Amino acid sequence: MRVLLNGEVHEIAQQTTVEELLCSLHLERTPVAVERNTKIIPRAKYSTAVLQPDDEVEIVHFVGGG
Amino acid sequence: MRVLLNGEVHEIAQQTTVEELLCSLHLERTPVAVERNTKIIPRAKYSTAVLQPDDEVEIVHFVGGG
Amino acid sequence: MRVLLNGEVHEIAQQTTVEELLCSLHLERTPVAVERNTKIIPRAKYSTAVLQPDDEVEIVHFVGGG
Amino acid sequence: MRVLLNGEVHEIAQQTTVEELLCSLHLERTPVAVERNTKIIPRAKYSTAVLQPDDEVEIVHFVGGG
Amino acid sequence: MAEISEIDALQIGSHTFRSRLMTGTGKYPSMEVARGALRASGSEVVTVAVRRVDLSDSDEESILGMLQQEGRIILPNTAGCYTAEDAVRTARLAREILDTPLIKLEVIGDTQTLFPDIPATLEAAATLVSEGFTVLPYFTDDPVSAKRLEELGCAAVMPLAAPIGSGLGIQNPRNIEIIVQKAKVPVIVDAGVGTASDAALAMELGVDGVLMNTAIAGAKDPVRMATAMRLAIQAGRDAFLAGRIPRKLYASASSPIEGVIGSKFEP
Amino acid sequence: MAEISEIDALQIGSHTFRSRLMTGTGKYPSMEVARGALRASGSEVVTVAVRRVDLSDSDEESILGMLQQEGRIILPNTAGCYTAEDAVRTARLAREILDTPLIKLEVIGDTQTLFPDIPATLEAAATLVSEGFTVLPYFTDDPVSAKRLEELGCAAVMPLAAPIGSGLGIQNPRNIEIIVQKAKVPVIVDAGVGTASDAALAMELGVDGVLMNTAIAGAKDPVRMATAMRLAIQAGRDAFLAGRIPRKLYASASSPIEGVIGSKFEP
Amino acid sequence: MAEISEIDALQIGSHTFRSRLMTGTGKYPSMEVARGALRASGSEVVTVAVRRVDLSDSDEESILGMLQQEGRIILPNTAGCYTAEDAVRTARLAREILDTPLIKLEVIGDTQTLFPDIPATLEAAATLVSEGFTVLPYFTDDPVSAKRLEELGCAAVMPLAAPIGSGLGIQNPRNIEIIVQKAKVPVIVDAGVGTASDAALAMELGVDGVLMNTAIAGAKDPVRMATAMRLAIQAGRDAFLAGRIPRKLYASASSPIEGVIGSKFEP
Amino acid sequence: MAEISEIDALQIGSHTFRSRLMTGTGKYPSMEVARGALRASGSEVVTVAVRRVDLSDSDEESILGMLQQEGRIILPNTAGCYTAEDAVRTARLAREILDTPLIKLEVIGDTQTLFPDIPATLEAAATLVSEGFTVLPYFTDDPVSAKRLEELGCAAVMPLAAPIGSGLGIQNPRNIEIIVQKAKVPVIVDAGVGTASDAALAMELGVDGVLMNTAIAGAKDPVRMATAMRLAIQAGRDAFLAGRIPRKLYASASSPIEGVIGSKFEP
Repeated sequence: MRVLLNGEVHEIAQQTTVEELLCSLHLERTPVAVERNTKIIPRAKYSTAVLQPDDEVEIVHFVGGG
Repeated sequence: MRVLLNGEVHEIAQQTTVEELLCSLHLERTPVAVERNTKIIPRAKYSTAVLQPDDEVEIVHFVGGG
Repeated sequence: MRVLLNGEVHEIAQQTTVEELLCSLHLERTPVAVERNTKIIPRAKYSTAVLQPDDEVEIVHFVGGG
Repeated sequence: MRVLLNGEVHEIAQQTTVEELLCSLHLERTPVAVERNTKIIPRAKYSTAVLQPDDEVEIVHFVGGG
Repeated sequence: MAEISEIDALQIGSHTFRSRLMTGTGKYPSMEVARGALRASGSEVVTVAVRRVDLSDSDEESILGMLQQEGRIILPNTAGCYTAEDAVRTARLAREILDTPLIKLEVIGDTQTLFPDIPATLEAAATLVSEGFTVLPYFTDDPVSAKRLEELGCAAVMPLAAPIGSGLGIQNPRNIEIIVQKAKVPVIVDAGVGTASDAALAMELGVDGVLMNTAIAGAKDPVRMATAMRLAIQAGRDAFLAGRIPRKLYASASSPIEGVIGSKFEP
Repeated sequence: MAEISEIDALQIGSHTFRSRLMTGTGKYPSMEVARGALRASGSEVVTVAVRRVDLSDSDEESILGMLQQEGRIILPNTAGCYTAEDAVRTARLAREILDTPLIKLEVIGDTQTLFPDIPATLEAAATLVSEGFTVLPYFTDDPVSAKRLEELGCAAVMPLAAPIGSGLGIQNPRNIEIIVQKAKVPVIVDAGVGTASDAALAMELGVDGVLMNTAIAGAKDPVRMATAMRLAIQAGRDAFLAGRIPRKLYASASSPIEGVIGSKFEP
Repeated sequence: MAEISEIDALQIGSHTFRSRLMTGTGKYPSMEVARGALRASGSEVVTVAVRRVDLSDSDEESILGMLQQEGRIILPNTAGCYTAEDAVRTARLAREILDTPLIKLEVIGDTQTLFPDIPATLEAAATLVSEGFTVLPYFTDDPVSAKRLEELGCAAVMPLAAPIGSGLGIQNPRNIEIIVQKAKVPVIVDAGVGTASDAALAMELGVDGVLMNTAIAGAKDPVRMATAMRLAIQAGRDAFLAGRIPRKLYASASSPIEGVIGSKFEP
Repeated sequence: MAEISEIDALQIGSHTFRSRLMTGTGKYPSMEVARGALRASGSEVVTVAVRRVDLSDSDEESILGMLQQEGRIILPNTAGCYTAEDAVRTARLAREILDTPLIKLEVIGDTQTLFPDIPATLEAAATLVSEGFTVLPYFTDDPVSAKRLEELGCAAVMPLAAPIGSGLGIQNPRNIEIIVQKAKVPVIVDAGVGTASDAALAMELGVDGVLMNTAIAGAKDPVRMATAMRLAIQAGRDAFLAGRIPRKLYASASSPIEGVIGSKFEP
């Protein structure tokens, strides 16, 4: 199924959880935050939150800025 | 009856029109604008607009300012 | 004979007066001032002042400036 | 005899040396410089320099300044 | 002598002006001084405040009468209003008095600085534009607010130079410059000018006009200061149009370098 | 309209001037532009340099002729001189050409800044005064030198605003202010003005006049800039005489605080 | 030598800081230079932006890791947001990453000036305060907006000195001064500082701190400039607390006037 | 932490200094405050005046003793002298007291401004150099005089920032900049600094040091102000060496423009 991940279309398996997505991106240990359809998914729900087709997912972190 | 005229309590006759009020104040030929209860009373209605008890009336004109 | 005129060597006839020099330069009617060996030659003496070999002559006028 | 000392008239004994003057002023150990009639008297000559009547003597030191 | 600047007109709403100086009418020692200063200033647009008629004094001199005698365009203002609602009410009353769509919008945010309340100014501007007013809003020197006011349909934008009546002159010329560069409507500096060079400097930044009151009315000689301001506005405008020389750290001789006496011939 | 400022004359030596703007004649693109700018400036005193006649070009246009046609007072200068001796020689030559005692004294100390050589300027001034010249010396903005030049008998003192031709404007207004406060002869700012507001500001500091060249001649439109400068000088003078309002950190309302609609009666 | 200023702490929200210099982390040529500059600056509060993870580059160096190694307080910001909604979303994401209530709120109104959108900033500030954030809002130097942000519950207010990255320094010191006089929360100048004297001047106006990024990161030698800024902030703070001498037009001798040689006795 | 600036030494005559702050010793409320401020300032070169011993008070506290205890280099000055002759006499006396060739030369031209007499300063400088003094002359900010003093053999040149004791700060930064660009000897700003940012600004213009007295001694808390000045001088020097960012009218984002949430993929 398709999701919009950080503004780009990605193909992922049905029933993928946020945790699985982060693992597949090697981000499981990186300090990030995840938003689905403009709502934050708290860290505690990564293992249970299942992505749906056409979800708009944002995965963000801190970068240098002023 | 009592009305609030430019912030002060005035005693006027029942059924006083705006025109009559202006005449009594010698303002019939002065360029002013009149507001009753925050609504403007157009010049054309001065002769027909009858004041009610406790009306809040503002009579304003131009003064020097910057 | 040679004179230094406005910083350049000029060949002129012996016994040339300032007046003759100015005429030869078509400056007889131009408002100028003349200096010989750092001393001013007044206008009244143009006809009698005879130039000598190696005189340093300056002929100046007004130009635009600030 | 009279000398002018730092702008003021002082009465001192004939044949007074600079050294004696400084001692009498309790300045023998203070870092000062001495000028007589606008000429400096070097430290080495304090014991031999004899003041004359009407000498103008300046005794200066360092003070706070900017 | 004919002023070159007289053919360079300012357009605001449906009005065309030769003078780029707008003046206030407050704080004058007398009506006659106000009239003299007005004449000396050459100002065509004159702002007035809306206030309650003083019912205890029926012989109040009429500023409006004087201004109409002098043939000036009246620009009512909403000075003294601290909310969008009061400013809108005041603007409507002003229109009722004179049947003019012109309004200088002020929504004040603070009694000590008399700086504007930006969100309330935007709100009132939107309402007044929708009601057909020709809105000239007073605001800070913020380029973003300038653009918002323009987008809302204001006929001009009026950034302040400094606090009203402070006489400090242009405190942030670069902000004014940025506002000018980005604006599609006239930019009128409003408030804070103290003396003639301040007015000239404002015009040199490219603004379309300057509105002032205290600088003239509060001067020791208001009529003479009005003359000064008229001249300064024209001077600044002409200098802006004439294109000034660039600034340089070092000198550049204005007299020729060659031909000085005593110099030797160098072939 | 009659200018109030027209009755406020400037006295230098035996001359009386209505205009407080003095102009140079260098760097103009053509004689006609120079003439147009001169007319627009209203300048009565015009400075010229003394240079060798170009013997290879007998058709040189005569600046002197144009200035005399226009009826201006000629103020010869010693621009380009680097020693007191050269400046004195040049002054004498200038007097010989025109039989005028007026001389703008410049003794330059450095080719890059064109700042004056102060001791040489003092020396030349002393000599020229003793020879009967009416000396107007160009110098830095140093109050002590100003006083020395005045004591030597100079007819006016001419502090620079900034390097000649730099267009930087008044770099040190406080020095100019001090010079004005202590001077008994006219103070003319000479050099460094860039635009109209600079000229107005100089006048507001209380100086008696401003002399400029590059700011006008080097502008994109010299004639218009000359108009701007004429107006700015008058504006600054009028503002100085009118007495500006004091500067304040906070605001002061120009419209009445009382009588705003909606306010309640407070007995 | 022990710094006198080390006992003069800055309190923001629940945090207490010895350093009054806050720094950004953008635009450094390398992580190592960023680290060196951070150490040299002595900054305890460091701001970072929130951006999408670059999914094509899993080896991105982690700014967060470096900052945590260095033991700094992280101040996430909402740079790049143009609406209140985006800013609020970004703030929530930042809190989710680090579990910190601190947020430097920026709602930008224009891409060229990067000046804030004032109404949107006020709206976002209200929302974030209600959600328990410790809000430090970036805004213009407008005293009225400063007061509104304070009333909304912001932990500090952060007026700009000049456009972000412009290096122009304090464009309107009087507005900053007014904000300081009226504020009950800390005032941190944010954006526009160019060099050390700008930072010192800001502190002398009485602000509680300065936040900067480009002035350090963009210098030829960022580490040395970070040292300069650390010293300048302390210098400005100490000068503010020490109470400067008043400004005077004329001189006042620093050496005694009496006792000069050669002077005569005057009874 | 080690200061980067500590390895950047100042050479004057045969002396090498780590500190670029020179201080005066006048106007302190007490010797103990003077000592505390001296320590806080880190100043290595300290100037003192030459005055008559007060013959009526044999218990005068000795400033020299304190300075020698603190291990400072003494720089005698000729403050209070109004002629070249008096300045030369005073310099010789100073050398006699301490056997030091160092002399801060002041020849004052005016009691109100305390500005120097330029010709007399040049004359005295020539004499003192010929007698083997290491001459540091106080003068105006005139680039031509600076060059003359250097050519006469002065070990440094000391332009004023503003009148002595005025606290006005650098009145003409461009003149100072020009002096620095053209000088081959150290340039020390002397007089007129008011607060820390003034000192930092001077150093950022590239001068080699700053000498001050009243700014410290006259502050409400002289010791704290001395600390501020020490830090400011270092800050300004480091900023100068670090190479500041250029000034720009518009903004330049310090956070990345890309990767903001919500933005769409644009192929």
